[in-house]
Amino acid sequence: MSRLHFIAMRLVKTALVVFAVVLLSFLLIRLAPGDAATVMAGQSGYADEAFMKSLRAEYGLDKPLPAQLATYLGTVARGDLGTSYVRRQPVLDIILERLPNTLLLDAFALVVAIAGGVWLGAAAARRPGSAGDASVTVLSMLFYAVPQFWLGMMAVLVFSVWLAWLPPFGIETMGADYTGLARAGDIAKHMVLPGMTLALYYLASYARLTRTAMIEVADQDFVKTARAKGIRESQVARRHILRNALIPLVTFAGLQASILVGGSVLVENVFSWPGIGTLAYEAVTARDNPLLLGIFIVTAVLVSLFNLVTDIAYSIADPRVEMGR
Amino acid sequence: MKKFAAVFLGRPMALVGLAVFAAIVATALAAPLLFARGPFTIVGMPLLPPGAPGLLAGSDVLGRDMLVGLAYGARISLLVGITSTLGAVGIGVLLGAVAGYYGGVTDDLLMRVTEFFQIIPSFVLLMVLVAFLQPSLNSTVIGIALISWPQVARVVRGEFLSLRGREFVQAARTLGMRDAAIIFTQILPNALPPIMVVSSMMVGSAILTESALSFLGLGDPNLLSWGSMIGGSRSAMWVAWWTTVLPGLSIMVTVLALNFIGDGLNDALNPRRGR
Amino acid sequence: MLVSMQGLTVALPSGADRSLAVDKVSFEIDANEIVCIVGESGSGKSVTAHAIMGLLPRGVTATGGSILFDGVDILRQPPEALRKMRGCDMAMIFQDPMAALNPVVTIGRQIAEQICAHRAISQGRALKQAAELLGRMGLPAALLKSFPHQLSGGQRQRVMIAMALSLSPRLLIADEPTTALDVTTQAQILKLLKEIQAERQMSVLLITHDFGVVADMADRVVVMRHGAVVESGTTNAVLGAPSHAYTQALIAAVPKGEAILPPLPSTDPLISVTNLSKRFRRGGFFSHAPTIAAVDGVSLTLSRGETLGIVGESGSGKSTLARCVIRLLDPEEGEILFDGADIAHMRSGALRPLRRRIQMVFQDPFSSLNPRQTIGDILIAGPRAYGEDIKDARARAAEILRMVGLTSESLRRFPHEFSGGQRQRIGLARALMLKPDVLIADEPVSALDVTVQAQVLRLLDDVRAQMNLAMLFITHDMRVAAQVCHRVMVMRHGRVVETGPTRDVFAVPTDAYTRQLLAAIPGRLTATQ
Amino acid sequence: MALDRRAILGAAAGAPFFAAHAWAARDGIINAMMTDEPATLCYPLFNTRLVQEICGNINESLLLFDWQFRPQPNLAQAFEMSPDGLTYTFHLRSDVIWHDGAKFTARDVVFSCATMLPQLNPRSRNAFSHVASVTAKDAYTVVFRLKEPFNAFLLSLMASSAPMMPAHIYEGTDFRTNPFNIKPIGTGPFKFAQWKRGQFIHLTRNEHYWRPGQPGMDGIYYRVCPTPEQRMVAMETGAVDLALADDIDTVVNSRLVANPNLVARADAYNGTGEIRVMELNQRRWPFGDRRFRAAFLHALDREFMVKAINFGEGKVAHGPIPSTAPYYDDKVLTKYHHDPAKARALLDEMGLKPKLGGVRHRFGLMMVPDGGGAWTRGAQYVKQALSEVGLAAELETTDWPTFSRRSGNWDFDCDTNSYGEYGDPAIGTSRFFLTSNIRKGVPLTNLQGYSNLEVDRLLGQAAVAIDRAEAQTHYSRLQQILTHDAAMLWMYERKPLLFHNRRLKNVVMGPNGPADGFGAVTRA
Repeated sequence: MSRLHFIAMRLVKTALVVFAVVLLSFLLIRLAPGDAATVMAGQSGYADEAFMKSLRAEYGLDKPLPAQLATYLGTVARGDLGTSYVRRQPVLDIILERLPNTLLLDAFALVVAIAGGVWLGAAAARRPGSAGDASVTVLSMLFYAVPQFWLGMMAVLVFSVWLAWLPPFGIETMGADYTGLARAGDIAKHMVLPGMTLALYYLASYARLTRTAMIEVADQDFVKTARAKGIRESQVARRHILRNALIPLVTFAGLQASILVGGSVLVENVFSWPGIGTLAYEAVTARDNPLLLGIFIVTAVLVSLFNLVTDIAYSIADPRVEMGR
Repeated sequence: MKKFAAVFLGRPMALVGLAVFAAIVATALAAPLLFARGPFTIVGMPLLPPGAPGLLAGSDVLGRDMLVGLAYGARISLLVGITSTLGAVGIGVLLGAVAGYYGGVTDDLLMRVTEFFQIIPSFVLLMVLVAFLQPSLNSTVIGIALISWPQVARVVRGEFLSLRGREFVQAARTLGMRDAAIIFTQILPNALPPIMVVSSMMVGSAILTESALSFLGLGDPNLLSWGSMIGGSRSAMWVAWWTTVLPGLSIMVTVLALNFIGDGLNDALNPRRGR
Repeated sequence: MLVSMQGLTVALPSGADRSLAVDKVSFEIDANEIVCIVGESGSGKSVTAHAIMGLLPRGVTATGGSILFDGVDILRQPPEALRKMRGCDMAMIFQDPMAALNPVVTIGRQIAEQICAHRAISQGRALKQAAELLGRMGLPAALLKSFPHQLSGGQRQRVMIAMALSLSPRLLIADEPTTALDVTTQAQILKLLKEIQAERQMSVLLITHDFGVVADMADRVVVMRHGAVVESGTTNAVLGAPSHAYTQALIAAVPKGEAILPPLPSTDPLISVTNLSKRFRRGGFFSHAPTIAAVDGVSLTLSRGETLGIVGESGSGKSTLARCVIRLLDPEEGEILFDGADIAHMRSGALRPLRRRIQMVFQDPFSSLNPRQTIGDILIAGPRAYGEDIKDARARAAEILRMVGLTSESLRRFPHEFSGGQRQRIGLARALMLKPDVLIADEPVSALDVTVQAQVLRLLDDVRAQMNLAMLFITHDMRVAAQVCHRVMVMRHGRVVETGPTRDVFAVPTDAYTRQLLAAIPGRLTATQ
Repeated sequence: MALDRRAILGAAAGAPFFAAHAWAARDGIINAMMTDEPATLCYPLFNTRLVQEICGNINESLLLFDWQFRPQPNLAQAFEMSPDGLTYTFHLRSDVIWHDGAKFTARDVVFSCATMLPQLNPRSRNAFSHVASVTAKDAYTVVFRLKEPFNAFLLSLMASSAPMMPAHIYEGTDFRTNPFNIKPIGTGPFKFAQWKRGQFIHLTRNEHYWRPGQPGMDGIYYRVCPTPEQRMVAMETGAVDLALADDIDTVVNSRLVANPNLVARADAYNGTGEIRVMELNQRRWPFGDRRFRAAFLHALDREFMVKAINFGEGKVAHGPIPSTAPYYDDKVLTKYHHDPAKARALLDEMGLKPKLGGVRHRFGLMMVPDGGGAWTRGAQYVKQALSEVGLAAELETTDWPTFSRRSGNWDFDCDTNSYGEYGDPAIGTSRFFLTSNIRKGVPLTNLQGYSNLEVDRLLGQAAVAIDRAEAQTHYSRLQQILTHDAAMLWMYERKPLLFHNRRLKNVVMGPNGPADGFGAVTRA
């Protein structure tokens, strides 16, 4: 099956998943108690029936459910995710405005997690049962057991409150209006705490996975063959053991994407990082259905595309997969 | 079975985990005996530091005894962790078994559904579920169970797929055993080890998820759990560190203990390494 | 003397079933000769070979003795010096070609890697040398770019040999190189090894459990048991006149490959199968990959008291045919008449009463018994499924256990407490619990050691005679078939190529493929001389 | 003490109340914060506290009010009231121009008070429902003719209820979607400059502002700062000069009060006169029974709530009218002090004996969603205090839409809430006790279903009483009945702290605080 055919198949699958996401969240949120009209009524402090009725009409909330779904699907197809009830702005604009911040944070976390995790895992696997190996295992189990949001709060407590080394909140120093390199430096400084908090959780899982994968591969026959061929031990470790251990890592990276988005809701909330994580939380508490639905769709599409990338990477890493299903 | 005990007890970390977990469950159950007053009783001024008179762990933002709060908080966290895992394992085993054993359409269908749950950010879905069902203990448990059963289903399906081909299963069919008997007496007992490992890890992650929900204010308002204690202390943290540090440590220790047990189970029950 | 091993002792990690893997083993390997180490599984033959290469697994250490290679003691060599010798002065090939090559790297680069590790030459020239080596092995140079999973078992073993010979080592160690291969492929690989040894005047240490291979290949032979050398000497001396009792027993247990049982007078068949076909579809639910016919229009008859052997290489469809007869699989076309009723397409309800009269013994002793059940529960599973009284079933179980040579005390024990041979006996007992008319044995002995194999085969034959069973015996080993079957049927690619009384087929094979199979039986030439 | 309104105003008119100080440094920016972004900046349409504080600098009202709630000149430099209290004539300043250069005339006042305000803002609609007609006698004179006397009429012209909107911008357009809603035009000291979504709203100084010497500053930034901790850090690090009500969680008040370069003002919101209350759905048994409500109050230690739960912010409320607002009469109030024994006695008297588990009655307590802040802590304290007298309150977390929907449709047992008195009971308090204001489906009305004919009569008479003394007698009788009847569970008067940078002067100039704008602010 040629690679293009494989990608086409995967894109169809992504579309199916996104459609399922839209359908599920649409049904779920439409059936939820309370709707947009009550949102705005509640917020403006003063409201009466006339005001509420006009709002419902304006946002088409009085039409029957299937009609609402049909109109909604039509608009989504055109890329219009509706307007946010609370912010009175197109949902897509709000999300796209905040998405880069989340992508920046998640990318940083993923890179640190994969690099750190593989390096730690490989080091632990080289001397199984040694002190180094045991400490990596316990350390990774530790980070696996720590609630992410609490880890974030501890980071704020230590590095911002007590040591005051790093800014605890936001993406930039407020009102400083730096530009160019200064601004990049400022953002980087702000990204350290949330980024590391998000990364440590996944670093732990990558370290564990790399360690177990490498120990398992080290027992395989072809590693014995390599040694029988008189290959230097370091080359055996890199070219034979690590090369094969990477395969499960690639699929694991794919699975991590959706968990990463979930994780960033918590970390962004603790650090007031203006990403779609905080947006999702605000949308849920303010019952802003279109915004929440929009975030679902955008994250689902992103994660699906990321999975497509990892699938292709997997097929490159493991020639045994003839780009089959 | 005795070989399993030998290997499991042989692993120091698993033993420590079991001891710590048992201690936590014991304190949670014995809380009414240990402490005269309930977790909500106001005992003094808020935000008194640990070691203040009569307050080993200090007082929280409402002037309640933190130590009593931590003991009663354990109840909710453990209750949610265990019940939601049981729910998830129940659904997961059922669907995984059917898909793994019969294969074909049911298998493909289940794989599509589990893949869907992998794609969608599960925590965001959980937030909506809990908000939709109005935050309460039930909605938390149902929500967590709904987003974690696919993980179990995938493991069970994998086990059933491999065990279905084993010769003792084919022998059972030639001996005339009905499908149900084969599933429950032949395959399921052999699929139990990985299920137990996944379940023990899942109790830990369920506790973490519950604490995250309570932290975001989506937990049950009438109950005191470690997560809600941390959630309530987001501002207080700046003037009273113990209101955040102590509940967080309790969660970490409990989940760590569970992970150690899971690791021990994995080694003891995993034929390859255990033998 | 190229290799001289003196009093080698290798300790096993604590917790293994015995303390020493190899106990004071001594033997020599001269230049330009093939030495064979033969012994059953667990005899320490493989550990000895690995010790020479310095490839002992983690936790297994050489604690005594010495291995002189060209005067240099391998055990005392620093790791770096030993590494330089491996692959250059001495090389090794392994048993399972499927797992011995790195799945994610092309064949060419894996061979070139070894050359570049020892010689300072460019990757390009190394690849050219690799192409020549493959040519010598009868493999096209195009294979350089393909991956291991795209090659057959035989091709991969040839690649391993090419790789081992890339720096013309003086010693080649082959650890059961052909055990995992088909009979015909095995014959070709052994022939290739013999030619190369003669051509390069090199020394070969061949590890095997099959005396036929020893007979065909070895100049000298060493017999090992429980980590110690029992006997050694030239092949003719050891095979012709074995001095040690263990060797004698071993040689006697090897099936000679001559038909023993006379054909039975033909009676009306209990089972008659007419042009049965079974197709499998590769790929998943959506893919429209072509279906392959595992069994294509096969017919056979089987009467009471008779053993019909179905022989063929892996992929010939013999096992699928057996599973169709016992309705573990549902055939697409064909008729299976059993006691007058066609059970080919019968619904499971009607099939149940007939199904209990056909039972099966499986191949892998470690997978055919449920590890979590006691032997008692395993045996009464059949009667319980048909609602018979449990107490009677338990009594009968004890009785049948004695019949297959086990004590009734084992009813309470678990499968992991029994050896491979004992487990096959339990499997047979389980099949006999339902008092079947037909017994299907699917490769019942191929996973067992030679001595145990002989006992189980004799048991099967006694049971067949005693209970007047009709038996369908599936095997890939012609020698085993000759020992047990009245008639044999040779299958290839899902079709029957020849069928007839065992004696006639072995003496005057009419089909070319049968002749090729018979010729490939190791040790057959010497046996009939 | 019959004060002649005209006399008061006359004296004030001469010497402008806000004396023009010499402002040394004209440069400098005020940095304030926004908890989250308002949907729109159209003052009357989206009347949250945040919009009041931002638009307080942009849109001005006819009158301002001093600490004793006496009217002061603003866009109207003078006004007369007819002896029968039915006609008010306002004389507008002639030198006022809109930010876009158009002249401010009577036409704008008539358009605002007759059309735009009543249509968009429910509180304005309530006030202007007493107005028969609004006519412009000439370009700078406006006459209001009332249907019957309404002594709270002047107070209802406060900025938060009656900001003057530009007729030339809004007349004939759909107020809700008018493009100027997100770039408002006003006459105030600051004008709208830029709104960068998710970041800040920037107001710059109005060069042509009519009040001499104002504004003292060059501009104001309202920066988005979503979480309480982030706002606290912003204040402490000096990145922000101003923290308004509800910006800071009371937990950390002690930290900011102790901060040397910050000033804490507790009187900046006397104008709104907010009271935190708990409402009982009196249609459902036993909430209709006065003794239950009294027992409820007796069970709570409201001093502890203020001191411990609110960390000292606020004062126990004993009646419907805040102690700082006019017409408050302490001596007539029936006060309910913390007395659990009396609470149990009252419940026994009602027949609510403790059943299994010591529980006398079980009911739901719907909480205002505030993400675990002061509201939630208050409710948790109440639940605990009530449990000690055998009342089991089940806390219910909600989000804003659910809270509005359920409270509007009376689908609750008990809820936490708060209302602003806005200087006059007729504006802020009456709506919660008038039988006529029991309207299903509408939040912030007489949700409890409290109906007392004498109270209705008193509220009606007080509103139309011309003479303050006459209104006082009615309101005193009102407070006596309502407190005796425990008509509502008044918790405490909120005195939210306003923190600002010590170097900023004249931040709080009156009871309305920030809602009157920061025209007078200067940086020392």
